[in-house]
Amino acid sequence: MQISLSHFLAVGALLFSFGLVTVATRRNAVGVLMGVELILNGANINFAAFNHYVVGGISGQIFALFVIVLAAAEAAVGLAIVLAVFQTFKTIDVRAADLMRE
Amino acid sequence: MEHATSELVPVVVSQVSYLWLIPLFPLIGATINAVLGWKLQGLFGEKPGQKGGRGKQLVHSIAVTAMAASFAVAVYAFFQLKALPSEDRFLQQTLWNMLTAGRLSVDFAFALDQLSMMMVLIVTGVGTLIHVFSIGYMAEEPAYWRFFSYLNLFIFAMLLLVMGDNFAVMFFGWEGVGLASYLLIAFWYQDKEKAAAGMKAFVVNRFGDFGFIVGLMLLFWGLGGAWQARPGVLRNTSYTPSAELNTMAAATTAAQSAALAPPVHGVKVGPTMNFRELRDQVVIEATGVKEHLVNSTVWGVSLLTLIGMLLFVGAMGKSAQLPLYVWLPDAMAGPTPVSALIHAATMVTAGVYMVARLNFLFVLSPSAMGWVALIGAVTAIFAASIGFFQYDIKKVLAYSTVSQLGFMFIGVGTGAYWAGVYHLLTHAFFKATLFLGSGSVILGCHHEQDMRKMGGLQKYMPVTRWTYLIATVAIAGFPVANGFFSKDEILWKAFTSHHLALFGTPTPWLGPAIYVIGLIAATGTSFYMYRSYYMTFTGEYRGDTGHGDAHAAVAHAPAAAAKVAHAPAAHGHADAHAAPAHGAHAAAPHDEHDEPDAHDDAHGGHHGGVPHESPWQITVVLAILAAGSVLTLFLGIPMLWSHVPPVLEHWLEPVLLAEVHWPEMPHAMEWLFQGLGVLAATVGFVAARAVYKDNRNEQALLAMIERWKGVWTTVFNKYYVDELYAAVVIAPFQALSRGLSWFDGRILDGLVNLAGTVTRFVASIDGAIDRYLVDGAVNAVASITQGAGRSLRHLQTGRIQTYLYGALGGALVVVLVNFLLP
Amino acid sequence: MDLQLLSPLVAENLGSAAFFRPELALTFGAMALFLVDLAWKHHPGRSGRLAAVALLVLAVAAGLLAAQPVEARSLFNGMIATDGFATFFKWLFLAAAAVTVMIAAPGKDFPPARLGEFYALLVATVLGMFLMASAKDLLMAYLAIELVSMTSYVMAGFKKGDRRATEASLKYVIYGGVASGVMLFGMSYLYGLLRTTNFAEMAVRIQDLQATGLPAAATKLTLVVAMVFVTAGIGYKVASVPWHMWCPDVYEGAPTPFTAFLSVGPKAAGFALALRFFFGALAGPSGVAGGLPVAAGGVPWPAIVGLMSVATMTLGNLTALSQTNLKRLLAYSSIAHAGYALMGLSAVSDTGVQAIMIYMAIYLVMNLGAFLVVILVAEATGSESILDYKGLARRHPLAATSFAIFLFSLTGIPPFAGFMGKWYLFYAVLERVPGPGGSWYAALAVVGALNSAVSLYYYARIIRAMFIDAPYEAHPAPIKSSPVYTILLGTAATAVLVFGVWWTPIVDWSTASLHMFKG
Amino acid sequence: MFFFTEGNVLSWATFFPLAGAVLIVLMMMARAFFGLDKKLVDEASRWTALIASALSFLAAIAAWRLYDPANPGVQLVAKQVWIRGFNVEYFVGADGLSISMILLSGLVSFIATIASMPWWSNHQTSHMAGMEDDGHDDPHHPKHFSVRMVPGYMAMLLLLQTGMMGTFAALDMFLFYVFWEVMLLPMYFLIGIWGGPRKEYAAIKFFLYTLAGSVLMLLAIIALYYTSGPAMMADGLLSSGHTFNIIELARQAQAGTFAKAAPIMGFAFTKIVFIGLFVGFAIKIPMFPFHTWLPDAHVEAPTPISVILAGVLLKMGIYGILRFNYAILPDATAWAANAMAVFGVINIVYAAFVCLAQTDIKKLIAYSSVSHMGFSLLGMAAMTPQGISGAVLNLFTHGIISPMLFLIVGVIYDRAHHREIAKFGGLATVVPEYSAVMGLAFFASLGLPGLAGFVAEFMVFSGAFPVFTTYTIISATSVIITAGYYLWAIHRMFLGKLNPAYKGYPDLVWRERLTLYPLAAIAIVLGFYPQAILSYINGTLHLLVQNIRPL
Repeated sequence: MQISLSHFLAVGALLFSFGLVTVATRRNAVGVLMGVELILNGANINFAAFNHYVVGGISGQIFALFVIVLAAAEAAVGLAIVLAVFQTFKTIDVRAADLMRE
Repeated sequence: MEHATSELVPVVVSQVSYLWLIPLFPLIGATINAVLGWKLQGLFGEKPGQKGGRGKQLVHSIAVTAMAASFAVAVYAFFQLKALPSEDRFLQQTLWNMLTAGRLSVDFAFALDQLSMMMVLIVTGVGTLIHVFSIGYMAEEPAYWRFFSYLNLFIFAMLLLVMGDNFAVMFFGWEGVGLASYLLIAFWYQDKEKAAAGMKAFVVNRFGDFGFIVGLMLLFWGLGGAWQARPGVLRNTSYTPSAELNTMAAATTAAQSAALAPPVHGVKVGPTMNFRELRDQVVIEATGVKEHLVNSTVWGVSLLTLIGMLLFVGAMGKSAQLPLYVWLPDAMAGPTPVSALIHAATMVTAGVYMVARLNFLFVLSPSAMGWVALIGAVTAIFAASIGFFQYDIKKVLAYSTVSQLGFMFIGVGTGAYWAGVYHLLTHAFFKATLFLGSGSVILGCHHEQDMRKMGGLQKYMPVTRWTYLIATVAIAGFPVANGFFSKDEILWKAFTSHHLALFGTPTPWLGPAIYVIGLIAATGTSFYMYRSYYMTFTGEYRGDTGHGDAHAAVAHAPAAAAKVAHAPAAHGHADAHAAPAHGAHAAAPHDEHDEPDAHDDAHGGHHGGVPHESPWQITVVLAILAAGSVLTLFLGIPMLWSHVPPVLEHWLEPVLLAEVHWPEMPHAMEWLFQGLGVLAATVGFVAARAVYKDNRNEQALLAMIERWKGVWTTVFNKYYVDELYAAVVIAPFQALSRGLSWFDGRILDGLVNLAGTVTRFVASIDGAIDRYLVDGAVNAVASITQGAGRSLRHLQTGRIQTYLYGALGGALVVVLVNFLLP
Repeated sequence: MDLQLLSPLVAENLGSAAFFRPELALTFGAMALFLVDLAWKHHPGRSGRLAAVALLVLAVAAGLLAAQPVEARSLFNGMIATDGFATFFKWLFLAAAAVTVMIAAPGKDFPPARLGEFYALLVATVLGMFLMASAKDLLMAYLAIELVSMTSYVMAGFKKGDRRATEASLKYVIYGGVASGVMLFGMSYLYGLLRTTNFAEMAVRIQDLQATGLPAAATKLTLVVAMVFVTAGIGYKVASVPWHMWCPDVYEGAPTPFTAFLSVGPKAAGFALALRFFFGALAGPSGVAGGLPVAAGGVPWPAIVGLMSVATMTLGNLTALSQTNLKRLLAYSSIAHAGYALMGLSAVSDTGVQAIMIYMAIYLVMNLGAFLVVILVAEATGSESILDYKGLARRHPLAATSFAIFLFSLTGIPPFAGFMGKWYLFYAVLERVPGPGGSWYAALAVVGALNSAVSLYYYARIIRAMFIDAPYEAHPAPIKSSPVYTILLGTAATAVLVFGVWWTPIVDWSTASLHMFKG
Repeated sequence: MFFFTEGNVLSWATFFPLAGAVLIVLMMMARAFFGLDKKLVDEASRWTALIASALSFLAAIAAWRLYDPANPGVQLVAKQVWIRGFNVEYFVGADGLSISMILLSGLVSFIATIASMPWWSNHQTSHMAGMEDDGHDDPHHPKHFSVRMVPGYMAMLLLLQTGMMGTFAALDMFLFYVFWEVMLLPMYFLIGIWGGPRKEYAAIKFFLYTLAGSVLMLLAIIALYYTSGPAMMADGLLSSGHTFNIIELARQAQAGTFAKAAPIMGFAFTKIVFIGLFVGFAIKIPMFPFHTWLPDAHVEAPTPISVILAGVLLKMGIYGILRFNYAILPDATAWAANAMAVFGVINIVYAAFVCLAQTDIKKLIAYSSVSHMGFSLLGMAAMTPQGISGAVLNLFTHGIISPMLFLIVGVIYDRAHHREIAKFGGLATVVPEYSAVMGLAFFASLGLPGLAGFVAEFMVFSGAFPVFTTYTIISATSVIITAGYYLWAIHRMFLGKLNPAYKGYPDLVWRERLTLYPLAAIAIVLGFYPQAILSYINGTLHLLVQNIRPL
């Protein structure tokens, strides 16, 4: 079976969807952040695949590289915040953070 | 049905510069007394209620001087007018341009022709006399200054009415007299009933004014613009402003406005408010205006008929014709001089004056004339019948006035303009005499108005008695005083007129029918006037003791009347006319400066004594007016007697130029009808004498009343017209106003508030959606997603995830919308 | 070093640095702030000194910005552009940052110990916003957004141990992460479909696509989804419906000076980027599709933006009606204002661009002013509830008066500057009425107008509380405020009044800055 | 006249009050910084307000005298470029329409300022009104508005005056709108802070209602702007593309610029714009069914503010319609004329009936204003010379009479602290002078000839009759109803036996005389000589309606 663009795109889309579902359903803040990572990586796969099959050159790859770097940074910030949440709420259940309502 | 001559020419105008003085003097008097009167009255340290003090002298001197000055100028004007050739008697003075907008240009201007001259003389002459009368009559009144100020104000307004050169100035006076009348009727405003009578007078008159205004507008429109080009159909629904309304008619100054109206045969043609201009363009046939007016129709009705009838609605209000007469009897709440001056001699004749002034218009519409005459006739007999059974002497006179006004309208309605106007003049004299006589009686009887408690006054008040009798003879129509001549002329003309119409088609029987009605009314007039004379002046005085029987006679009369009978005489004030008001009245202090103690002291001497003759100011005036009631007969000696036209007819002829076509009648027939007139008066007189003279047939009367109880009650209660008005007009008005007010406050404003509430409600829903609905949806979604791996026990998600659902859902919606949009 | 010897790409980069000086200044400034923060660790006048340094950094950046040549050019191989448009926004960012620096120093929200850190992050955020305003490539746009976002996450949670602040930052980071992830995903599709990440080239490719006729519905779907995903990333920055939900919570939880900054800075940056993206990449040939206004590649995005605008302002205003917390109320109000500004985007015209620029400038002044009063009152009473504003007119007349001025200005009533901002927006929309899709624009304008009226209701509630209602306590103590606040407040209020009747400077400035580098 | 010239007089009239307001604000600041005595600042701000208002009135009189009635065009022009980038000019001037309103505005403002003072009173009335400034604020016996937060009140009052004067003087659409909105704010505060028990509700209702109208108006103004062509600006350069110049817009309208504009939502451009403007103005008139803010605003507002509201602010609706709709959208005006007339009739008759059922005298008068403004609608819809001149004259006369009415209500409210008609009775006995003035005002309002109200009514009727016969006849019934409700109110309040609760009530004091008698004198003079005003307004209005061609 020839692996084509479509397969990569499907994987990317799946990752994206899993990421969304994770973000939306996990109660654990760390899990939620991992969902975000999934989303980003879904996009990364798309970039790489498009670069390879459609565009040529390295622009997509470079884009993906930047995203990876930023994802790391974001994870760091995110985890720091989760830490703060834990210190404050003594839990990392995102449900706990519902102090402010309409 | 034609004008007297077809070669009429425009009126020649003599400009004079003093006409404004005539109304000015009363205005000055009114202003001085209004502003300073109170101070003047107390100037010599006098108490307000004190009788005839020097302060009061000052007040009435100002008022009477103003009147006398005005009268003097009027007399001067009369002589100047008389010196002119009879066709050119027209004095005019323009003071300033009041308003100009397009073709509507109104000057504040006065004019005197023969008709208005006559009116001015009556108003100032009779007015002066009544001012003098008031000095005696109102002597005890604390608010003396206010009375004279109002009285002068009335004269000012009345003079505007009769001297106005155009409809606008006339209408100023028209409403001004209404105001003065309101103020004077409600003069003793602390009595709510009297105040209400004033209000009633004003509001009922406003009904008339409504008709008057609409009629005026119709006339203005009918003359309007390029009328040749326009069919006589009003546009009223679709908007099509036409060129002549918009462009040509855009004038800013009086000169520009005048330039818009092209002179045709030397006459200004076009819409005008000016009587003279109106008269010129209508009567001079070459202008074509008359033709246009006659041929115009509005809503399928002849334009002129509509104009005539609407203007007559105005006259109905002011001159108390059916169905708008209801205010006049109530107006007797005012002091008696007011009743005499305003509600008998002058103001109420304004409608007659107006119709006479517009004779050239009315004559063009037989239907309008027919209605005027018919309503006049019906009013005459209707009011006369009510007058039969009234016990309040002023009420009798009030209904008599309504009835006599009806006669005047028969005159001006049938086209006998001069006769109508003549009756106006004669009525001014005899009715003023009667009213002032009744005032004198009331004063003499210590403010008693119920005739059942009078009687035998001929002993105590000889001057009053004789003048009253003379006036009664005059009004009854015996050919020794003026009333006969005017009334007879009216009835004769009514009988011989065949030109009247009701619904556009000639109705020859109408004239004779009116004649019959008028004759019966005349009989009735004679009856109730003699009745009042006999009840008042003959027999024994019943003021203190003799009223028990009479009271028994009317045991079934309204309770209020009975109450009056039980509570005789102990009232603080002058005219306590309205029976139900009596009780309240007794306790009410009458003016803001009133000090009850001083007041009672001042009256102490009067109460409970025998009747007495009135002071000289009153008797002299009565004598003069009574003399006038006789002497003015010479103005109207019929041609039949003297073979020359009556003086007044001759004098008025250039003004009342609209002559109808009277058929030639044999002299014998005229004599016969004069005889019938005298017979009618005699019948009334004999009947009244038989029943009421010396109160001698009381038992027979009572029996008769008992027998015709239903009819009697109906008539005694004035046919329940007031109650009818309350039910048919006032109640629906009030209900409607309450309903609309409710609608405004609850529905309309409610809608506004509802909009606000809904907005806030949506806002809260909006919050609730975020709080519950999205949460709920999320919970549902979560339960499905989580159901796969996790237990259903942990349904709740965190808030942040709610937001994400919202965001993603929103994005989905946006995507979908992309495709939904074409 | 001779530039000729290097590869052209490197040479271009090095040459570009000459036009990148303000950004460089901010970069080094941020680092310097970290350093001085450490150096003055225990200095008693720490706050003032740090603020001075931060202001100095901003001033240097401003000076360099002013010194920058005016002509537009593309830098770093088409990654960013310097042009009048970007410069205009950069000035706004610097102003917003400067005000934030000044109001943060005396406040209680930032303990002196952590102030340096805050300033450093703030300067870094400004850098990110600079890049957002200049980005002309998807990559740069993404990087810039992330830079702004990540520093913002930290600053939102700056109050350690404060439950609300922590909650705010958690929500912010999750929401922001997802939003940027979604945007990135959309970008990847755009990249695949159009084979470029450069805005200008994307526009050309879309036109090519259109010229050849869009091959399949799938292409259009891809384009639409990609466009919407990118819009989500931008929409989250400007807080437009349906990506607004983080906004009230974060505004409420974050330290108020930062909230003030957040409500104007990143929002303006978001609009700058939105304009770059939609105008640079998506503004296809003018046309009308089925009665709808202009669309690129078959995507009726002006209409979509218009609908977003309607939804945003309506929801913002309606929800604001029921708020009692002033910060939250202002958050919803700022959502509504994003809605108004979106009208300008929807108009797809130079007038619309200019209207947004002007609006952002004015909105910056009045909204910062409004937050200033909130800070002032919160400092004194410790509360942000509307109840504590009762009788403010007697307790601090200047604050009450200037708050009234800001609120009226936010409503858009002359003679306050907000009116003229709205005027330009409405004008931009109504200008399109005679053209294709005019009815849509007319309806949009009417909705916008009615929303203005509705917004008055909740603004007036505050005014009523301040002027008409009696204070809670029988003898309310007058509120004392730091002179910094007083001066800033007076300046902002004066500016709102002056710009309300004399806005030629702003208009001229925006007209001169209207040029957007598209090459 | 004095130092006023044709070029500056309108600007002076507009900005004198603003200068006064700024001065008062400076005083307030000075008080805050230097701790000046409260009473001193209060008195100083009162004097400032009085003088500023008087100067503005003087300037308005000067403008009136400088205006040449023979020339129906725009005079007393001052023109400066304001915002070049948007072609906005500071362009003020007066034609016949505005000069009358400027005069009225100056007069009524000045009267209202006098009425805002606690001076020229006597001890008894001051005490009854709660005007004595003893430093205490007893919630059970609230102080008179004239001694509460005085500088703020005076500053707001002056600001309002600037707004009004500017609205009438502005000939630049944008400037007009700015002044129009400037009036809103002080009005909101004046009702909201110094008003009666339900002041918050009334103030916000007024504000929201009028703002809703004015945003629609704003849209219409913008639409007119972008459709317009270029015009020469004051600096001698051609405007870039469009113009706000009202005169120029009217000229372009004659050239067909707007008639040719592309339709909006399938409707003709001119019609849509007409409706937008009209609704904005109709709310101000106030026209049925947009009138419900008025009774509330009037009832809660302090007396001088009611005076201004009724005397000047209500006139702006009609003024705006004439200035914009008539001059710039003649075709749509012709199209809408019938509807305007219908609404006019509804206003007249409906409000008159509602008056009949009122129990609060101030509410009665407020509704009577609604009724009277209907005459203007009817008259101007007819577009005949009499109709339109009558409509504008009605603005002026109502601007004289309704302030009197509200002042009169204020007098009794200051003494009795309620306005329930039924609770009074027989007042004529105890306050004769007051009763006399009241009678004059009531009769003037019900259209008694010889007083100002009649002439306008009469002209409107005669002008509208040929065009809208049925409507005119229906509206003429109002002469009956009007008389009914006024006389009935007099009857219940003033006649009959004195209610003992009011024994010893003081009659008018000099402050009240100062405000009432000038108005009464004008009402009488205008009743007999309306041409004094008509000669100014006729020419302009007739030019205006000439432009309106039937569809």
